[in-house]
Amino acid sequence: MRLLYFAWIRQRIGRHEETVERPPEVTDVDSLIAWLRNRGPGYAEALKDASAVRVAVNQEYVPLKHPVRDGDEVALFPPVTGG
Amino acid sequence: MRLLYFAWIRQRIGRHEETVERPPEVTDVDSLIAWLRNRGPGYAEALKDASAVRVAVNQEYVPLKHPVRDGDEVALFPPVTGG
Amino acid sequence: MIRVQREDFDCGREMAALTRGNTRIGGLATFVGLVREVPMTLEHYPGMTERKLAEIEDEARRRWRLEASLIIHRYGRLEPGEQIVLVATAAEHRAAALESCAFLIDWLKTKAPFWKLEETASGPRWVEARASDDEAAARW
Amino acid sequence: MIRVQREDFDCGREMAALTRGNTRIGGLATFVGLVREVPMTLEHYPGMTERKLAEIEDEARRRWRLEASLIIHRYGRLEPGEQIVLVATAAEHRAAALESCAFLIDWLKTKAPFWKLEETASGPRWVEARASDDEAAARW
Repeated sequence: MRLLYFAWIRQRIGRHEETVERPPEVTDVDSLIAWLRNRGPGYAEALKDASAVRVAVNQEYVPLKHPVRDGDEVALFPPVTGG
Repeated sequence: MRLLYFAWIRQRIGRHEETVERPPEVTDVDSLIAWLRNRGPGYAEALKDASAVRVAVNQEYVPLKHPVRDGDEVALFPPVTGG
Repeated sequence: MIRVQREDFDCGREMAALTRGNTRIGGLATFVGLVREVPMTLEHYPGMTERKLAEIEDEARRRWRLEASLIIHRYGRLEPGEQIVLVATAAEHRAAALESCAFLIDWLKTKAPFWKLEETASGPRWVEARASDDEAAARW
Repeated sequence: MIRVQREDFDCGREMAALTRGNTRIGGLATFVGLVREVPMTLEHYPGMTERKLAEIEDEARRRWRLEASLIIHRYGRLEPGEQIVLVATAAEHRAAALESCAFLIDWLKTKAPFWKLEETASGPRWVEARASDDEAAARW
């Protein structure tokens, strides 16, 4: 899976993107976020409040229950503020 | 009184403006229109349907019952279509 | 600011001039009316036109907190594709700019003394006022 | 048409290009978003941004009969007074142009993946999403 982070989630995690092997327990966005929180204090801080996190899988907004699969591009970011 | 005509009212009357002595029976817009209708066939044709005529006295829209006085600038025209 | 003129105008330049140096402005809304299909001549009532446009602009500035506003309306003969009118409003946030811009063009349509004579294929024809314009103006 | 770019844009030129040669167009509505007060950096999600803007534009063209439309959104560091975004819609009559322009900027605000980092006096601060933007997007 290719993971992308934006805005303060990127800053707290300390990187913009990474490619990870999907562990078997990661089957949806929810379990991905839970798994990421254990990767280090930056991740834990960035993702502590899942309600503040928006998620896109393959560049489409998805809810927390959306499945994630090998090869997916999963992006985590705060609510958008463009325009 | 200074009388101004615009658009098809101007065309039918055949002039853009004229200055007239206010006859005593002309006291409001209504009686002005009635008096003008008798000034010739162009006037009669232009003003036959008072509901199609809009009136401004001294550059303010007014209803047919609005008084007219010596020295007023009275404009007669169809509904506006700018923009 | 209002202007009634025969000459064309440059939207980009007008918009830049309207916002320049005012960093309280977060949103600029504009509307440009263009001549469709056939040439036309715009007649107006000099003096009353300026007065009515200024009144309409004042009304917008009473209803919305605007940082800047501009109405330019042309008169005379115009070819298809030519610009007729520019309405521009600038405000801190977009809602005030967008709403006041729509308000200005709606009110202008029914209150500013302009008349359009179109050169149709079957001869000159005075454009008739539309009930939908009255409705648009009345909703504000 | 959509464009995502670092460079500034010329509103007048974009508006002229959008309407040129199409005499079915009677109204052109535009909205320009500008940087207020403090410098900011706009981060975005390349790929998804273009995709979302194109979807939003498609949705506008499904809802209104438009003759032309354009969204330009910048990213990178911008100074106060600089242009961030241009939305432009052209239609036969003004209502479709004005409504679709407001729709596009309302939807873009809540759906296009951009994030603003402001350089405030007390340090950099990520702009927070506003409930009023969700409400504005939801009314369409």
